[in-house]
Amino acid sequence: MNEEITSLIREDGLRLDGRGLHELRPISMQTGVLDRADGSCYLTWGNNKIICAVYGPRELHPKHLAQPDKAIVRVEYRLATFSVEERKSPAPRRREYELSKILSESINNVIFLEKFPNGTIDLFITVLDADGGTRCAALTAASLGLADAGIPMRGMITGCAVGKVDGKIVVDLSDIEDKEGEGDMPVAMIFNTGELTLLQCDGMLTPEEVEEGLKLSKTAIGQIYQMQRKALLAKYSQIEEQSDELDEEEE
Amino acid sequence: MNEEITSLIREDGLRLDGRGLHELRPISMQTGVLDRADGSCYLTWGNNKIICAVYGPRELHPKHLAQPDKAIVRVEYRLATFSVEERKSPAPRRREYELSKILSESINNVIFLEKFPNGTIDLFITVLDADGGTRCAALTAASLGLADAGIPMRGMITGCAVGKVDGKIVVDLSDIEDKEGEGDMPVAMIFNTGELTLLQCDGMLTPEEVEEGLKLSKTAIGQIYQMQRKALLAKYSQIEEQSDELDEEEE
Amino acid sequence: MNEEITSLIREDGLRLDGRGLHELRPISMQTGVLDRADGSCYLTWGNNKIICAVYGPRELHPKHLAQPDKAIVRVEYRLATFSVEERKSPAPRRREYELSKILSESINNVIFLEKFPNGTIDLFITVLDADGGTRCAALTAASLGLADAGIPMRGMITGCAVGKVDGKIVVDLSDIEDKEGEGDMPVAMIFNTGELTLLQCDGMLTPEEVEEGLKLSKTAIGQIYQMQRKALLAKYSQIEEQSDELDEEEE
Amino acid sequence: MRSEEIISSLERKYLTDLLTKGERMDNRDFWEGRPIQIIPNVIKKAEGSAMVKWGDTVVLAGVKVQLGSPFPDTPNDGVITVNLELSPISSPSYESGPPGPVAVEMARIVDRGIRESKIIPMNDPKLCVIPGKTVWILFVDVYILDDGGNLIDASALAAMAALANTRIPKVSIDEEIEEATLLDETEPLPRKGCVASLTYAKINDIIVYDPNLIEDRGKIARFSVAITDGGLICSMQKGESGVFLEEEILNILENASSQVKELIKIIEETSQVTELGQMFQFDF
Amino acid sequence: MRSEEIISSLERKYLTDLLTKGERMDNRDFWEGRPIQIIPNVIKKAEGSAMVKWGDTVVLAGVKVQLGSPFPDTPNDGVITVNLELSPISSPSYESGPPGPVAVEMARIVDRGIRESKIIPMNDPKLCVIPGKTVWILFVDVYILDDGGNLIDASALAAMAALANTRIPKVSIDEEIEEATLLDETEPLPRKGCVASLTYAKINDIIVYDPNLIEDRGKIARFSVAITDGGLICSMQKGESGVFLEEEILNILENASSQVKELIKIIEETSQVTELGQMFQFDF
Amino acid sequence: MRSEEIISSLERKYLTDLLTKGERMDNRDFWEGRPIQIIPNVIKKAEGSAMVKWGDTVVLAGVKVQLGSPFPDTPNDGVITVNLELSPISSPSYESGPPGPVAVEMARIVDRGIRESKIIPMNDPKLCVIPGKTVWILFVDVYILDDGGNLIDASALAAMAALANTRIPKVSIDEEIEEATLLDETEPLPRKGCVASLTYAKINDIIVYDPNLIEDRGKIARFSVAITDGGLICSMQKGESGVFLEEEILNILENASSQVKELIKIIEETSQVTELGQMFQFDF
Repeated sequence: MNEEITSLIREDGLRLDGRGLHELRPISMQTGVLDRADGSCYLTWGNNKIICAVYGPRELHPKHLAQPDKAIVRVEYRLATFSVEERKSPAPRRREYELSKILSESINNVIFLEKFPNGTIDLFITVLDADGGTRCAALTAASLGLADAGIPMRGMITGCAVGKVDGKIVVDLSDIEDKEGEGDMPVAMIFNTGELTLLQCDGMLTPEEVEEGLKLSKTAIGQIYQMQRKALLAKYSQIEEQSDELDEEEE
Repeated sequence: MNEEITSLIREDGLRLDGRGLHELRPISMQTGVLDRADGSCYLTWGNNKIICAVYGPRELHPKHLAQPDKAIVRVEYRLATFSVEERKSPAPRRREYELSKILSESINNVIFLEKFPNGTIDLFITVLDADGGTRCAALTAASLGLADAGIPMRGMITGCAVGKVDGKIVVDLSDIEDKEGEGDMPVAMIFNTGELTLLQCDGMLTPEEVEEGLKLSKTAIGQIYQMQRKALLAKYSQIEEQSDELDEEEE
Repeated sequence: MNEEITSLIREDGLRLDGRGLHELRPISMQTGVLDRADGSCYLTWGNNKIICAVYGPRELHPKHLAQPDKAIVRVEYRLATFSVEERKSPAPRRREYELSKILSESINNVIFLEKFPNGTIDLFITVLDADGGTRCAALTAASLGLADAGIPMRGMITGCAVGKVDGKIVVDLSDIEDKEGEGDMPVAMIFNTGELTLLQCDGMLTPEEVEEGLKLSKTAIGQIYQMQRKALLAKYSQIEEQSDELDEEEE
Repeated sequence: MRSEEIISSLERKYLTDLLTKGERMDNRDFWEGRPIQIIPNVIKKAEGSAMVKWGDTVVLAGVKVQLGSPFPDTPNDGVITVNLELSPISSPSYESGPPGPVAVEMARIVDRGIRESKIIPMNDPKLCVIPGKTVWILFVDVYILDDGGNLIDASALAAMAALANTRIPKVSIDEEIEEATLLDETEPLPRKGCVASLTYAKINDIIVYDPNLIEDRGKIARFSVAITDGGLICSMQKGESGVFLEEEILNILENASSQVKELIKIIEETSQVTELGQMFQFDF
Repeated sequence: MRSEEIISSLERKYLTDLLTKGERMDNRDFWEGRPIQIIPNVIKKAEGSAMVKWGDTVVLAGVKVQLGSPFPDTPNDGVITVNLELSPISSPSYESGPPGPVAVEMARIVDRGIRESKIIPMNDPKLCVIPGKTVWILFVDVYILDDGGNLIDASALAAMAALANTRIPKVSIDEEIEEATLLDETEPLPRKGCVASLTYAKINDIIVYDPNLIEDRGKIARFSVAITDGGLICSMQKGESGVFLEEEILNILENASSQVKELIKIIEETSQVTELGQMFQFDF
Repeated sequence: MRSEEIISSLERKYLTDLLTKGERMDNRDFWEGRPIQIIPNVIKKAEGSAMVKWGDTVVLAGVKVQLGSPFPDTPNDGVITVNLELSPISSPSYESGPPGPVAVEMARIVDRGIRESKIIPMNDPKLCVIPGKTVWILFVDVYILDDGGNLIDASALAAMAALANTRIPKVSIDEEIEEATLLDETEPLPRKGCVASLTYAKINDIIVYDPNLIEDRGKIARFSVAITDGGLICSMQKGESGVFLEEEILNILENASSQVKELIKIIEETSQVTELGQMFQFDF
């Protein structure tokens, strides 16, 4: 269980999982998966499995936290106990508190909060199976959940990590690349405007490598953004089909 | 301290403590034992020792929990740290939370709650010394505490566990029979109506054994119910005596 | 790290740190050290280092705790994690809860609380480096912090521990004397009136030794009280200087 | 279905009027359950897992195994512990935070069903790595993802199905220094048979099996029973403040003893499916 | 006596008027205590226990013993820890939950009385099972069951009386693998003498011993002192926001030094009673 | 400066009007930091410590070391853990209690800067006392004492400076029973180089280095970067709901890479000062 990793890039120049340096893992996105939530998204990304539920806009309790001019956004990012190598205790850990905070700040930026005075929009994101890059995947899922709930947004947030592995800047780090590589740099942006809503880094990168990473992440984010659009279109066409069916039934 | 139990029923057909299969342990009940509480009961049952205090009906804080049409009932079942073999931490454990909930639901059923809108009736039950069957003993004590506090009830709850020991269905399991036997089935009912207010089971019983257990528990509960009635009469006659004394003093 | 202590009083009759039996350790006091607090004091006493911040009188939240006829006083006494030999967990321990309570009761006594109905006065005292006698040092610092915040008081509280070491009653126990000696007796009073606002004892003292300790503590407290007065005068003269400077600037 | 947890009086009237006519809102018979789907092995990082869709209810259970110390009174037995979270994902009524009494009761009902049935033989030598010192600890964690009613049975089923595909690492022991090293190879968790939970709701004086969300809210009492593949009752739990008569309980037990067979069959069939790849993408 | 914790102004006036006339509500002298009953060995599952009725106050203390690790700086000493719970059973004013500052202060006063008096010699070889590794841990848990005033003295008495009848299991040691096995046989906990607490309340400028509930509520200051059977003061604690003058403290100490003898006598007499059976049924 | 955490609209207008004119409230250039003082070794009971005054901000960091178990996946490495407390001493806005999200984020930023830079080589043999069993645990605890803005950089500096003067006890090992005994002698904590954090605030569309309290309140976004003495970026963190453009980030990184040299110099100079006595009395 503790095998020695000698190299993360193979002799043929590809990564351990056979991907090219700038290649994404397979990603799937599905909205409206939950019955009770106002909006939801189930997203798989490599072996990551993430579920996001959106509740709201709804009344905020306790009321003294409410803001008279806008809604607040509350985000809870959690790891399921069995989503990681060593079982995690059910109580949230510091990492989960930190990520909840920065995901919340990121999401805050795109919602037209002033449309819902005194309200709250609550996002609950749980990583059911973790495989590196969960925070970027979480933001990507959250945007879809918000759209599914019909929350008006000025743009879509899309995330993708880049990082440094065996001296090379690569896109979309896997779990092992994240842990054994030289650096991890999660990025999220509104693709259409290029505005960075999340940017972190752990590791050891030169300023030039950071610059290269930012450029690569933008390209990757563009690809993922197209998948988000498709997932939403799929939903709307499904709704249309359903309403067609309803029409037929009514006839 | 870890002696091997070979058999829970002796060669003479009696149980390890000399009881017959359907025989109860000695039980004593005393109400009005606490000065500060509105009602109270101290009950011993075998080596079980249980104290129950009732406060209320009283105003409920915080007020937003209050119900405009009836009182709520809150029950806290606790084990004293020294009441069990291995010292229990003072913080309540999951077992105590579960039992508090099901005792509360059981008690809820018999109180005329609609007589006390916005109010609360609080029962605090602590097992001071545990010896098997504490939840049934707790409910039996709780009924007496409620009666002592003058809370109007549509009936008296009485409890008694039955179980399976060495292949036989027996009444009122002792600690060792509970732990080493094949099954434990706590039962509580309003004896006069036969309504089951509590019913649980752990172990391995056939449906027929459950049926036999239900019948045996009813008989046992009948006996215990008579003791509850006597304990209450004892209290009232004591009050009468006291008021007689007062009269004499006044003369 | 676990050296054997054979005697706490040297052959020349002085203590291990060279002090006479009734001699205080060096003490320094400085008020107004914090920018954000309404009043503050930094006090060193031997190797003790204590910081006290005073906030208030200010509005009390939640409001239902407020008292319509007077302010309440809240005191939080804490040990920094690194202030003691073995690292202390960041969560407060029972000792810290107890001392917060008795320091609060002591301080309560001298403030004209009725001047601030519905309000609160909050003292946060943290021991940054601990060396015996922290509670007396804390009270001494707290009085200065309150004065610095301009809170009206009917007197100044001053504290000093006495104790029994090698059979002798000594003043101002050091850490090692506290731990290895035969008794520790923290005392705090309003020097001018002789009213005891704090008095505790651990150890083994005869009633006569307690009496002797009380007398010695009063003398020591008198000396410390003079230092408190000087520290306050220093502050006021500094303020005067500053306002002189301001006058000059304005000219 | 998005509404408050407390049933409205209109909803209640509709519910009970129908029941009085012998009908249920979703057209089931009183003793009829909803459709069930199980996707086993859904979590790669878990040693065992199962996603269960039971009517509108979605529950995910995962099993993690870990070496640890045995309890002092059973020094050679493995340890199992069940946790359950009413995730705020699953309903507008649930909040984050440590499990409250409702979640604790559910976790303990699921736990008792597994424990008392002895379907995982905790004294199996495979679960005892170094006698008296190191045993396998099994953590069964259940997350409610969508609350469509009857969470107890769905949770028990998910936990059971997750255990049925759990694999534990093989271990090599250095006898001298009493240290265990995990190997890459795994083997199935020892298991003897199967157990399932069946829950009945009492609404006014009518009893139905497998309450949906509205029935769950409208019920006055609940009765759950866990039954093994051998037909033995290993756990019962009456809940809520309503009461049952002895006769009602006996009827329930009779019905449950017959219905349990279908549930056991579903679990055992699922436990044959071990490939993760085939259900990588699934539909809720 | 069922009323709120805050004394009403009428009650206070009545209380202080009486005291000014030299009288107490329950007709005691200022320095006079209330009647005390101790029932030792009341809890079968505990290794030591005592129920104390002190005036209207009822307190139960139990001692559990457990093998555990010593503190690093006293590797051959046993460990003692005192907890105290202001059970919601005992008063309408107390709530469930972890001990607040009032309960913590009381627990620590009781703890210090026992610890500083050294009546349980923690360095006794009987408390050290395997030097540096395994010692006896003594848990003294005090439950307040009925709050009739002066909880500190009643709690200290209950804790002391429980320790006086505590028995610890004999142990057999396997020297080679450094493991201890508990035997069925027990022996008394080592003990050297006795300690008792005496609490005085200051109401306006009058000081009384052993405050009852109303006096407890009406007091402006409290002073507790723990004294050993040898007459040594091993703990003092001033409480509440009122003040004492030096002279008042000296008077209290003089009185306490004489009154403590009676308390010590009660404890020592009780510690002779070891049969559980005889007080199986008791009257509060 | 005593006011609420939320900036008033008047304050904000003043702040932004000035910035639009190219000026800051305290007359600094946009890329200019405030004066910094470090008092090392200020806590006698700690193995390392530093008080930092950074503008009006005061932060105290202390390091305690303790023998403990390594993590299973790094059995020969020491362990470091950073905690940070927004003490209620430092601001009317902070309350007592366990760290909230703001303090947790700060602690983790400081932690990552130290950890990722590898300036404390956790795999140094000096930190591994008994391989696989006993290693040094380093607790770095940071207390904010006065909040004058830019707490992240001040905290990172205090933590770094405290580690730079930390000494660990020498240890003698009894190989046979695998037990470590601490000696009185100490040696410096192994350290390779230095790291510092630089934080930038974005107010409207203007970016300034080292925000003071008012700028901290008025900012829409924050960007912190930790850089080693070798010029490598080891940690970045964007905070708050405002956004940055790629170009802005690149400008910040260029500026930070040049400014960090000054900070590194201050730390390394301070780490030469080891005498406690000389700064016994200090001025905040």
